[in-house]
Amino acid sequence: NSNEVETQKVKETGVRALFSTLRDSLDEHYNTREIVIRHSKDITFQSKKLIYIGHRIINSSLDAILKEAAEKHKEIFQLFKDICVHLSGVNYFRYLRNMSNGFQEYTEAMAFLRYLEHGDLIKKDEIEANLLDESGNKFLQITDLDYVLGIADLTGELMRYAINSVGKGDHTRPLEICQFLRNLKAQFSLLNAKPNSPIGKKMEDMKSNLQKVELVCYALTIHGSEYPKEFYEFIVSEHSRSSESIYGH
Amino acid sequence: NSNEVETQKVKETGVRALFSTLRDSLDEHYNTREIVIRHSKDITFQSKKLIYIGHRIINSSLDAILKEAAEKHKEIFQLFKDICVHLSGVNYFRYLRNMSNGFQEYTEAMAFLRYLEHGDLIKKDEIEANLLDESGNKFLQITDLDYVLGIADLTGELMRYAINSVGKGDHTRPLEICQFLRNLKAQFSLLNAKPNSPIGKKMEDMKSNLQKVELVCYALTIHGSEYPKEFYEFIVSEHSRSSESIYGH
Amino acid sequence: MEAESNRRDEIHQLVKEYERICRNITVILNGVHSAQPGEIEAIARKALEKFSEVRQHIQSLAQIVPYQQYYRQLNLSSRYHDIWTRAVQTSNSLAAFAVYLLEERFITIEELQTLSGVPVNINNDLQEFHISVEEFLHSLINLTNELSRFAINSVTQGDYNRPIRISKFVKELHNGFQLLNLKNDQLRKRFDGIKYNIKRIEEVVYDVSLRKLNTSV
Amino acid sequence: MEAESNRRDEIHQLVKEYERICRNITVILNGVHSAQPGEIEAIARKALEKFSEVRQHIQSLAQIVPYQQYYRQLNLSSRYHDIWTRAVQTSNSLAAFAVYLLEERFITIEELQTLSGVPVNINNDLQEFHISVEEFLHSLINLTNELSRFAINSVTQGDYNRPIRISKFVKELHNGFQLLNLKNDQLRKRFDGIKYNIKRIEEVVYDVSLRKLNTSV
Amino acid sequence: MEAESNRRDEIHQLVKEYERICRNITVILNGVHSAQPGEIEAIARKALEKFSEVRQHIQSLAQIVPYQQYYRQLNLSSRYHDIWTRAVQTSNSLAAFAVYLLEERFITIEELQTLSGVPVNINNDLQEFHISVEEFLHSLINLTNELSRFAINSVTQGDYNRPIRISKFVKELHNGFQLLNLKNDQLRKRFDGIKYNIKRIEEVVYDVSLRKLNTSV
Amino acid sequence: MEAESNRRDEIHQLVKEYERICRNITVILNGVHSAQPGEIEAIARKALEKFSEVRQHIQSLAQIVPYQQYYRQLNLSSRYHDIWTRAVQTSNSLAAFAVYLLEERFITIEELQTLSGVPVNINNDLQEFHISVEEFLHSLINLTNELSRFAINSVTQGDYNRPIRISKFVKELHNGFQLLNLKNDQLRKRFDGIKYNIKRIEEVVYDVSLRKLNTSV
Amino acid sequence: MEAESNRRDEIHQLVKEYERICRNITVILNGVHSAQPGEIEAIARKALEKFSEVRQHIQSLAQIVPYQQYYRQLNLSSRYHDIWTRAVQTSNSLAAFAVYLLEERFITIEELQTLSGVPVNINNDLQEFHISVEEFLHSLINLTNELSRFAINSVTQGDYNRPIRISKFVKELHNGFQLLNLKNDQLRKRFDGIKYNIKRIEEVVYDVSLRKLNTSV
Amino acid sequence: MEAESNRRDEIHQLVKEYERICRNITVILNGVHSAQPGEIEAIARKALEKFSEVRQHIQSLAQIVPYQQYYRQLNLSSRYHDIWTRAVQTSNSLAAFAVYLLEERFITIEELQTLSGVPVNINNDLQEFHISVEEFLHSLINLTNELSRFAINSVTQGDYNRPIRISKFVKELHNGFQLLNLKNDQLRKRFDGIKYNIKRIEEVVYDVSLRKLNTSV
Ligand SMILES: [Mn+2]
Ligand SMILES: [Mn+2]
Repeated sequence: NSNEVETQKVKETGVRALFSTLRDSLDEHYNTREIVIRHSKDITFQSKKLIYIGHRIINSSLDAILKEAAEKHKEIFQLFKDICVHLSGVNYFRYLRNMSNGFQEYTEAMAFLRYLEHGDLIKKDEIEANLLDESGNKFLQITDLDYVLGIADLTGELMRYAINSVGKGDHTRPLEICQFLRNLKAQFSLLNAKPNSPIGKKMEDMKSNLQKVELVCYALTIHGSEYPKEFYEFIVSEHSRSSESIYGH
Repeated sequence: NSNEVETQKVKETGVRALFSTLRDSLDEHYNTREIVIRHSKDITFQSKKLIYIGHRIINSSLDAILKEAAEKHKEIFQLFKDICVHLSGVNYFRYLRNMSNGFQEYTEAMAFLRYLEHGDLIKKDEIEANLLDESGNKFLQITDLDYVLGIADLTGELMRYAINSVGKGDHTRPLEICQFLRNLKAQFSLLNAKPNSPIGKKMEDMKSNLQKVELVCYALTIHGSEYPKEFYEFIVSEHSRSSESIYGH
Repeated sequence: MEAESNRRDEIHQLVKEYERICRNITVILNGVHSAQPGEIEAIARKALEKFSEVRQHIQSLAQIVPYQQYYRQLNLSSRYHDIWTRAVQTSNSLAAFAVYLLEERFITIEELQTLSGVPVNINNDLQEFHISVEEFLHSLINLTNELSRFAINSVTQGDYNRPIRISKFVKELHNGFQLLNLKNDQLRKRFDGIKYNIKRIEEVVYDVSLRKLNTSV
Repeated sequence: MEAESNRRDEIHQLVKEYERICRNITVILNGVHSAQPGEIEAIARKALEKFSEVRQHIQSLAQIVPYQQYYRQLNLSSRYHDIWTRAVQTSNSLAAFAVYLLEERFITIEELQTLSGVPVNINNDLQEFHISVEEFLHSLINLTNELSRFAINSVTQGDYNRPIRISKFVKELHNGFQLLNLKNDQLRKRFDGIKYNIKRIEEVVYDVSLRKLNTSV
Repeated sequence: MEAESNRRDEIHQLVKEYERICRNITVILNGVHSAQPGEIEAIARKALEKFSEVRQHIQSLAQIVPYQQYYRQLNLSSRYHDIWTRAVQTSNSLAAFAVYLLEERFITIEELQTLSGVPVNINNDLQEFHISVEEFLHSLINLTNELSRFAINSVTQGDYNRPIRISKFVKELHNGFQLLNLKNDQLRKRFDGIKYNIKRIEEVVYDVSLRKLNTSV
Repeated sequence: MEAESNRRDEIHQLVKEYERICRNITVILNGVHSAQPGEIEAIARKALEKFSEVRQHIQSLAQIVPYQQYYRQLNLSSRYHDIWTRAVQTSNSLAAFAVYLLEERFITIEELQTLSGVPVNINNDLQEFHISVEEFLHSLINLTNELSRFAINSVTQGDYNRPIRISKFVKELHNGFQLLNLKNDQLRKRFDGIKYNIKRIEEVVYDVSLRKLNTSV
Repeated sequence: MEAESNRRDEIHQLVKEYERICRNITVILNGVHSAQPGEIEAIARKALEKFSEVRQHIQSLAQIVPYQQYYRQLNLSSRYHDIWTRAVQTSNSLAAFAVYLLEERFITIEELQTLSGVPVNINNDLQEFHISVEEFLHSLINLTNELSRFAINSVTQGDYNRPIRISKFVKELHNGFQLLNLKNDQLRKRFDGIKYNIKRIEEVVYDVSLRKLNTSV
Repeated sequence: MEAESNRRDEIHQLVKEYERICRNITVILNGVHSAQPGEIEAIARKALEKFSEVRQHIQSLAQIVPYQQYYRQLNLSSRYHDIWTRAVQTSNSLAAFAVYLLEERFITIEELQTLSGVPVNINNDLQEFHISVEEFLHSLINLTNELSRFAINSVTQGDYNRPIRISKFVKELHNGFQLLNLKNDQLRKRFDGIKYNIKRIEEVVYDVSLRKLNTSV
């Protein structure tokens, strides 16, 4: 209609037909890209929420958290299902770039929950196993790169977890996390990433996260040196109990 | 003396001896680099003068120019001779980076003079043939890269030469230069340089130099279309003669 | 990973060859800038013949790119597609220029497909190797660069009517672009280049008309 | 040109291998951060043994770099030397750290030459493959990074006296650097990093001394 | 926050439509560059008619921009206003060009307000959707670009007197700009463009006068 | 345009004066870090008295900022508001600290309004000069910095019970912040600073408790 | 520091006024491009009269710049001198153009000093406010721009002999510049602009000569 | 121009020597961080003696800098002054630290002038070589860095009372800075560093007081 009117203004040559065709093609492509970007943003946002849920481990039971996470995961699952029709065939790679952030944050979230539950590193196919259709087939794949970058970001969350643990008087958790991060860093270092590559840049963040956790462990040792550990833990838990009672949670 | 006094302040360990050695080594290296940079700057400066001499072709005879250029070349030759002791062996490549501008500008100058004399492209070994010691051996080599970059800059000088020729009413010179630049550009394009490489970047300049010469040829055609060429040349030479007479050159 | 790395090396090797052919065709077509009007057609034909080699290389390329992985991301900054897109744009531009020189009209999508040996992804549904719509548009923009240069050199060669025909042609192209809803920044940015080329060509037409050098307006 | 291109590929391949060995040694030496005081020596010895492989690779490298072309410029932004300098700095740092762990002293130039199998270019007169003075200095700066981390982790492992010894060592190193007339911006810039590391280590020593955790000051 | 995000999407959608209409009017007005002198008026009228659609879109836009949030900063790099300012400048330029073509005079602020359906913020006191003074000035600068092109093409079309009238008009515009205290900003930079256009138009007048092609100076 | 430029100069001048007064109050309040417990109240009172000058300057400022142009963008990188926001945050922080020192409770919005002489834009509906909610929140974050410092210095001054009261207070503040849906990056980032301050203050409380220096937990 | 800040504001204010006067003179002198030959003298006189205002402003400026601090660096990117150099160059150019129009000769340094009311720093020894030699040279370059435009417009106005006189004048200027050892990049770069202007004026001379429009070569 | 180039080389050479002397004094003063309380005075005296060499070098420098060209811009990015300002700041800091170590008070401007052999430009009226007020302020900020480090190392050396004295001293310095109207520049930015140093020193005092290690508060 309005497009038809306007195309009449173009002189009647092959150009008009040619460009009308090109316009429709371009519009469709832009539109699909837009949808993918939106879904990726939504998945990123919801995955961040999943991570927030995980961090409540400080004040909640693991069971309660996993239950809440499973609810939130349903929403994310639906987002993946909705977008996968636009990512079929050649379009998977064509629009993957626009989906990449979503995959990475999802990886980070799933890896964090896995660490809370089992204390180990989630594998890529274990993440993908959450993305099965009715017939039990994987409907989306995460690229190796997105998996690795997501795991690199996990170290930031573990650093935060270690610091929060200290606040609760938990001395062993930071040491565990410290060792886990050291192993993770060793594995990453064997990936042979160039310093300016995406992984290379993330490795700088990982290094700094590990150093922060090492500083936490150091501080625990230094402070723990002046009095018995049990006494310290008692004070801490007393203190948190009394401040909790004020706000009733 | 003063160094000895100061080193006593460092406690008597291996460190003192170690760092004294390192200091002397570093100082020597910095010093050599400084000398090479100075010579490269001087050679660049003198080569630019050689190019200025070449541009006087508009008002002078070729013979007079070549004679003056030969005088100037003696100075440049001496600079090359002076620096070559610092560029022997491994040091040739170690400090080449600091010498590179000098080699390029020298190439540009020699190539420009050659074009003025013979209207063709100078070869790399023809340039190096100017750098022979007493026993007739080449004492310095120009790298392929410096040669190619110097030649790329030549196109800028030829563009200027074409424009100056028009001012003198010379119609055939710009057309000759235009064809020479087209051939040069075709040869460069076969070098297969990446767009972001040094040569790739220079190719953009070459393109724009060619386009300027093409515009000169175009303008000559357009203006020449309104009156006979001979008449135009007469007016131009009259005009230049009258303005020359005022300033007596 | 090793298989992928080998495939990538192979693709790079093929694209290098492909670019070499493009440079050869470029050298042939550059001839028109110093050619007499009567020689243009022969140059265009010679260039079009060379497209059998282009076709052959694109098809070899198409065969080694794994099915549906045309846009596969190799790392954060490059995709398979990035390796050859420049070369594809170049050969499209050359094809469009050659067709223009021969018949002074736009290349059709069918012609481009025949010359390149691969389809244009008009319906966004092709799974195999293809020319994307963006690549096609980029090569039309490249074409206007070449035509503005050609308008100038035609005058030098004494062909005073050609710039007028080129001007009309490039304005049509420009009006066609106005039908598009451009979003992609790169494309939109380069689109401004068409306007600049139109102005340059109009100035040539002006110089010719002012002096009444052309045979009829 | 083809010969050069092949040689460059070969060098890249060797450097890749060389870096792999360095990463292996890094993983070994990283062990000290979670080791008991008594295990340090064994870790250092194990790392030093691995240097036979480093030596072997540097020497292979030295053989394919053409005579006197150590600094040969390959294109405007890189030289032969640029391909491996990072790896050489890394292996130098690892050697210096291992020697420190074993005997708590500086590596000598002779030791570094023995471990790496190539000479250090002290007199600026070496024509063959060598370690440059800048590379050696860069690795001493790297060493202070590693030592500041080690001071912190030693405390976590209950070794309260080590930070005090590290502090003294790094201060000596710093005074040594003051003898140099640094010009190269990169080196001068990184030199400020030593000061930062000294401060960090001094804070560790402070924490330990304040609580009288060390056995004797 | 979600409401804001939706509103922004809606604004983007409307601006897209608005830009499409501007492109339509551009295609119509581009016709003057290859039109006979007698056809100009009809083209201008046709373009002005299209402004009913412009008006309609700007007004829809004005309704969804929240009251007083015209310049509200959405994030570090963009404001509501940034989404549509380019389109507003374009449609202003088109209006000014159409009015010029019809009556060879400046568009008045009242006319611009009528054609666009929103007020110009002359007194810096408008709270609702408006055209800013800067936007108005930018479109006058755009107009001189278009006129320098039109002067050239008029000669091509054999209308030798028009460049003389355009020259006078653009000089008046330039003198008007001299009354403003422009800060060292985007506007001042573009203002230099007017000078360039004046020189270009003067050269056209020169070419015509020299050859005595015009009917009277 | 000229009027605007003059106004901006005037605003800069006033803000400069305003900042000078803030620095005076800072010097006064800094006194608490080396004061005996009994001197705190007098210091707080003296600081609060100085707020008559703050009030006077903010109000002068409020009078020259044109109505409804509080957030007016002056050029690409700055707005009227940017000129004084830093000073406003500083004086808010000082007010909140003084009130805390006097009565160990939060400053109320009413008190802040009285001390500053301008309203806080709680309902997002103020057209005139105001303190924004973000500015208020920033100053509460600044307050925790000051309090963590104060907790440490109280111990130095032998007041072992104060850190416990500060700890309780800052935790309440933290819990308050958790009720907000922070989006603004700057605010969220600085919010992490509160956590750090809480941790630091808690450590002080532990240190004191463990040594049984306080009179009752 | 406060005094300095106030002084800078005052200088900015004065320069703004100064620029306004320059724009007024520009509008007057622009008149010559569309004037009849007989009107030129009157325009030049009118422009020169306006220089009493220029003089007055430069002298006010000279009085507030502190003694010997003409080139004082205010911060990393600007100096006192940078605030007004553009305006000084503009008014110098206008003076040179007006003098040329009146008597077809160069402005002398004495005339410029009289018109501007401040000395030119010929011997590099002035401590007080002055016009630098570079500023004087820049305005001569600006003059050639104006003259190349004037040559073209003279033909439009039917004054066919003027371009020949202008050509001679500009060539003298060019020869004068060749006596200088220019090093300053900015000046040297702009010097190339003279060459372009000479070429353009020569073309006008040719155009006129070829058509025998001039009364005598 | 050649003369200028030679002079610049000479200046660079002198500054190099000057920096070497500064590094020597740095090595001497660094000794205090691992010295016994009783050794401090001797170290300070030894450092102050070395200032005869500093004086000698600054004066040589002062002699070759041409009169009134102290801030002369040499090219776009550097001025004479930029060559030595870093060294001057360093030697000022060293002087201030040495005087503090000896008498635990601020260096006076007279002392600095005596030690350096050149005047401080207090009244902004010096034409000859001088230390600028900004340079003096920078070195006081550097001093606080050194003192925060010294506070920590004093505890390590068992001198528990010194941090308390340092804390008082640095707070006085901080209050002094509050009297200045710092522009938003390098100095203001670094000023925040003082606050950080105060906090760090207060924490040291806290650690010592908490454990009642000091002899009296
Ligand atoms: Mn994260
Ligand atoms: Mn050149």
